[in-house]
Amino acid sequence: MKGRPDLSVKVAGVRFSNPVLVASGTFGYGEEYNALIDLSKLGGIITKSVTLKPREGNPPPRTVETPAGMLNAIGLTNVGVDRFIKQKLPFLRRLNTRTIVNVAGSTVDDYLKVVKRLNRCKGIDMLEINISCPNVKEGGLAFGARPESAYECIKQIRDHTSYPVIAKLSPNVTDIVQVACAAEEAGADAVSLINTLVGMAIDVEERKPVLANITGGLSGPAIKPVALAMVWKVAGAVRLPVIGIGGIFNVQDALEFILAGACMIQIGCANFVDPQTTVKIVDGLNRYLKERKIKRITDLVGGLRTG
Amino acid sequence: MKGRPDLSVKVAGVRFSNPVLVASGTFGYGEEYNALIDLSKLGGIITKSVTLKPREGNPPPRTVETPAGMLNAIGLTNVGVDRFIKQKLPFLRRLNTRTIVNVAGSTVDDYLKVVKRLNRCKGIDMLEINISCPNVKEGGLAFGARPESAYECIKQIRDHTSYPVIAKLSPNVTDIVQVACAAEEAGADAVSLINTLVGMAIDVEERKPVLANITGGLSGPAIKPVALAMVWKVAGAVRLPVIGIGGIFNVQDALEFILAGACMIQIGCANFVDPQTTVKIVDGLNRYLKERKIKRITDLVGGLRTG
Amino acid sequence: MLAQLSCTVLSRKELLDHIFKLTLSSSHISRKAKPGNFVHLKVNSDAPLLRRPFSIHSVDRARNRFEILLKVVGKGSAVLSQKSPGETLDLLGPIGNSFSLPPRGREVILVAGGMGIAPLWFLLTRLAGRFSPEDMTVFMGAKSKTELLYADKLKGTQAKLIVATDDGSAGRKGLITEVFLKEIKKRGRDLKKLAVCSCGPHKMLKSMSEIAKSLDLWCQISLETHMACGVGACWGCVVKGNDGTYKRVCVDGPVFDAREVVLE
Amino acid sequence: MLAQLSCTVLSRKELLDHIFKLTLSSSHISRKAKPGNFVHLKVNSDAPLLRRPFSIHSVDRARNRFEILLKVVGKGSAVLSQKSPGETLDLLGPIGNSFSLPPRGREVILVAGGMGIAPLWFLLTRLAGRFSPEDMTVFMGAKSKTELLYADKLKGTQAKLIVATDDGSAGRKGLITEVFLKEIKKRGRDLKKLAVCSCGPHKMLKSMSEIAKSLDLWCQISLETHMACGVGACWGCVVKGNDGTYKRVCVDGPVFDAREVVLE
Ligand SMILES: Cc1cc2nc3c(=O)[nH]c(=O)nc-3n(C[C@H](O)[C@H](O)[C@H](O)COP(=O)(O)OP(=O)(O)OC[C@H]3O[C@@H](n4cnc5c(N)ncnc54)[C@H](O)[C@@H]3O)c2cc1C
Ligand SMILES: Cc1cc2nc3c(=O)[nH]c(=O)nc-3n(C[C@H](O)[C@H](O)[C@H](O)COP(=O)(O)OP(=O)(O)OC[C@H]3O[C@@H](n4cnc5c(N)ncnc54)[C@H](O)[C@@H]3O)c2cc1C
Ligand SMILES: Cc1cc2nc3c(=O)[nH]c(=O)nc-3n(C[C@H](O)[C@H](O)[C@H](O)COP(=O)(O)O)c2cc1C
Ligand SMILES: Cc1cc2nc3c(=O)[nH]c(=O)nc-3n(C[C@H](O)[C@H](O)[C@H](O)COP(=O)(O)O)c2cc1C
Ligand code: FES
Ligand code: FES
Repeated sequence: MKGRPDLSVKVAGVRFSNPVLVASGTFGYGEEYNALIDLSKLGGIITKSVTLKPREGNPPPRTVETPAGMLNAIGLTNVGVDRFIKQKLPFLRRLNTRTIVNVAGSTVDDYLKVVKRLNRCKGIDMLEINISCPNVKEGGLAFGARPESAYECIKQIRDHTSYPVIAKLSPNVTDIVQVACAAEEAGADAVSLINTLVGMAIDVEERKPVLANITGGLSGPAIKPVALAMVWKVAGAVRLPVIGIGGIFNVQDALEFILAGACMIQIGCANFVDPQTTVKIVDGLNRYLKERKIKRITDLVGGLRTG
Repeated sequence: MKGRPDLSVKVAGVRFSNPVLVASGTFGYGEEYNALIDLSKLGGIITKSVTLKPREGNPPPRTVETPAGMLNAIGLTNVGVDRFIKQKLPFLRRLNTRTIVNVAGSTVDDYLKVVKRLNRCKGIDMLEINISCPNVKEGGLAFGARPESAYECIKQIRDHTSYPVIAKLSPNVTDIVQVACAAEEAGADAVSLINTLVGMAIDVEERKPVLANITGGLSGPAIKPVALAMVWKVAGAVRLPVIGIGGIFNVQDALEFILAGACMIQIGCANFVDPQTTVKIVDGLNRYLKERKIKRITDLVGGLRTG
Repeated sequence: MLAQLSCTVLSRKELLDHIFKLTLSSSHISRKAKPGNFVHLKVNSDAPLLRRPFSIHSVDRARNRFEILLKVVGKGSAVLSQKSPGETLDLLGPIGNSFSLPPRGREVILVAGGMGIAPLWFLLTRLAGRFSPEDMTVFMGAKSKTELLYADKLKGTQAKLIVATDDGSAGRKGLITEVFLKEIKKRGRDLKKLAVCSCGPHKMLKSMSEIAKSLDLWCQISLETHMACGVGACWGCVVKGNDGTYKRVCVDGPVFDAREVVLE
Repeated sequence: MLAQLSCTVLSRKELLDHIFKLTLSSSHISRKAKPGNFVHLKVNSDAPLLRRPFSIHSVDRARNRFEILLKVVGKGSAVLSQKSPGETLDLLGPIGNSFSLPPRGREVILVAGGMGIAPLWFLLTRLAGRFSPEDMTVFMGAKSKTELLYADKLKGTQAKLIVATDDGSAGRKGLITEVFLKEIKKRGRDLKKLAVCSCGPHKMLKSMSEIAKSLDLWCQISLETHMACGVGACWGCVVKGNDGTYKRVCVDGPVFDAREVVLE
């Protein structure tokens, strides 16, 4: 095959140079990794969740390692939307990559206030609505846990912004397909999944939970099978673009999600283990397509054979 | 401290010499491990799920390893209740350990028929009702997914047997506490959790799901944090004894569950990795109690300090 | 019979690129093992978690040792291949059924694909006393010359040896099953006089099974599947029987009558 | 400054039971590192997954190398302690702020608990030109004599050395913080003339922080927490400031004014 394979994807009218995004909360506001990788190689950066007011977050310890994964209970530490716009967005705007702002709140009104302030900004390509943070009441899990409330939250946001809206779904539900469908009906332009699974670790010597918050959110390779099953189910049930998240550490993992139906993927805690993960996956996808003479990455999306 | 610590626990009037059980489906009918460990050292054996009719199960491949875990889609392969009673129960009866028969079905009537046949047997100490198998329609997840149906299933069984009844709960739900409470109201004597999480793996070369069943149930260390969080939540919400399951591989893991509120624990796929796991955990619990001069294991149950 | 053992690695030899022979010390295995049995090895690292099954390749009762052949195909085999002399391996074994001895008077044919030689070599050593070399033929297939195992050793046994490689770089060119089929057809003999034992990659055994069914051959094949428990408890390793029931490869096999299983 | 590097292990030495010194090759680290900085090491095995932070213990610019001290406390440190010369380690670094140089004219006191000597030794070498040995005191604490690190090396520096062990098996008996407190009180000097830098276990630094607050000491402490990213992105490693805000130990620290953090 001549030339490079086409890794670009278009979601809700926005063109991404490749399908590799970084997951909210694992990449700060981009600048933290600027010294380590060429950020322009990313399909896009999803910011740490932004809330209306600045948040200090939960008391420490906030993280603990578990088998093939980690628990976090950061508690949506962030500078708040105003300082985000002033201090963080300018850096992101200068990058030659897409910027997706992740928004969290404890009431629909909170979300709307954040969204309205973001509406006035330049340099934002999309919003990702976090209705799935398990670690704080304000993280929206209240919304993400039920189709009705997910609908309500997304619908309101949809009505108040012209940004494309991604609904970020929680895996801690009986039927994620229902929530995904609710988001679709509410006018979301895409769904991303999964956020972390609720988990816990105990310090047996101290007889105390390791995390000050008692429970936290599980991420990493441990959750990959769960994420993959959910992505596959949701991709089969909604017409929206599906963005896969959960334990993606290498190109093999990325391909699993793409075959299962994800048109884009997000890299979360793999960034911590190897900051090059995203770049290696982009390279790996290029190589995979080239070797197999596949012209476009989009030709692979949902290409799982289950017959 | 003089003498050995007391590892015995009493659940629903049944005394177990120690809190270490083997999880359904991972230990056959006991005899498979007879050459490898002294079965009388176990607190009890939980059988592979028994259904009304014999079941061949799902086509292979049925298992695949994942990071710190495995997926299985066995599909409740079992000899059916009649052959179970004739061919498998006599062996279990001869053992100097407790026998808990795990029952699965696709309709309440199925469950009842199995239970009624078991009612006539000797050598059964308890029933564990599988309303949580994610791999077959007949595995009861239909019941375990909603509090109402869980209630209905357990209530019917409760009304038709005098065996103590353990309801085995699914983690694939929005709020496992609600299901646990429903089981409690329905008259269950205990709840056990968790069954496996729904997961999936994809063979990227073949572009096919690795499992013929497409999805399977995730078990192993990967799910331990999820299981622990659920055990802790349920133990705080019901008055029933809680039996902890999920990724328990060593005494440390066992203690985490006990501190979180589990009065007994089940060892699942750890048996595959090291058939000695159960025995080592019993020894380890003895040692732990002795070293810390704790007289009874029951003194540790729920001993987590969260203040 | 089945036991959990801690066996010391006595030696480790790289036979070919990525193919190793480990010699392990165990009086139990060396005395109890029969051709076709396997051991279920703990990898003894965090990943992979599950044990890995390997055929018993030879036993030395006098010196309380046995051997396995190990091809590196993934993480588990890679870690195991790096075990050095003095280290111990936790294993379950011997597990499974074994090859039935071919009835006397038959011509014995062993068909090995790649690592399939591992259990067949053990079988061959056991058959040596019972059958004269002229009544034994070994078909040995490999992808190419560089992956051809044991050709020299097999010559030493005086059994007739027919080699085939996919690329023709050694012996005849083609799949070993095709060569085997051509050969037995060519001879035009009464196929009822043959006793075939085979082991190799899944695709090859599928062909063998089809050949055995179509010609109604006395043919035993030793299967490979993913295994969890390895002791018959989990029902994860099954193969479909032609009666529609599933059989556990670990304890109902790994050796099956090629006519009685349905391979996909 | 921050870079991802692949560094070769040049040597590995067991200093005490479970305590190792690794010498790594890196011109970048040796040139850029300041006392207090750390490197975030990939364990390079499946478990643990996350990197592990280790203080830069000394640098040798001329030879493009640096050292870390490593105590085996769990799986990550155990794996890292077994890296042999020739192997490479993937690391991020140098990370974090560094000890501020004490103002001239002060008496410098370093208070090390166990592995706390790791960054303090680096600091000491940098202070040596700036402060005369008689103006420097090192308090070195350990559980017992067998865990006492660097006593000889410290003597060689001519700085005043005060050793304490919990069990009294070497130096004074008691916690190093108690000995430190007694000592500075005893001297009755103007505490404003002191400049204290400390590193050690969490409990010890908590005491140091309390002492510093109650006496309003110029006191810097280098903290340890669990870290995920190590580069300021995840906010997992925080410590509470006395203004009620959380600071990231990895990039806002690891060195903090002992009066300005709240340790639990
Ligand atoms: C009864 C029995 C006897 C065996 N004897 C030998 C032997 O003597 N020598 C030898 O080298 N190997 C033997 N094998 C195969 C060996 O068990 C596998 O190669 C090994 O488990 C692979 O583990 P891994 O972690 O290296 O690879 P994995 O990472 O688990 O797998 C690597 C690749 O191989 C495939 N694979 C893994 N295991 C199997 C399997 N059992 N069947 C088919 N595909 C598989 C995977 O799907 C993957 O594509 C035997 C298997 C069985 C069941
Ligand atoms: C900035 C910084 C500099 C450090 N410098 C050094 C150094 O120079 N030499 C050295 O030996 N160690 C140093 N450490 C500590 C070192 O990072 C940990 O000992 C190591 O990460 C433990 O990993 P593990 O996998 O071996 O243990 P784990 O299995 O992760 O933990 C073992 C035990 O230690 C506890 N633990 C682990 N990490 C920490 C921590 N950071 N703080 C408190 N308790 C912990 C765990 O809770 C557990 O009880 C430093 C830490 C930080 C944050
Ligand atoms: C430390 C940490 C912080 C996170 N913070 C957020 C957040 O602020 N908002 C959000 O939507 N998701 C957050 N997540 C979830 C991730 O975006 C992602 O959904 C999850 O980690 C699963 O992906 P992974 O397994 O690749 O890490 C966080 C995850 C981690 C590990
Ligand atoms: C191979 C396999 C088969 C199983 N079969 C059953 C079953 O028949 N009935 C049931 O209730 N649970 C079954 N389970 C679930 C286990 O009992 C247990 O709940 C689960 O594996 C989690 O525990 P673990 O992580 O310790 O394995 C099975 C699990 C495995 C791995
Ligand atoms: S591997 Fe468990 S039954 Fe065969
Ligand atoms: S470890 Fe991630 S912010 Fe410090």
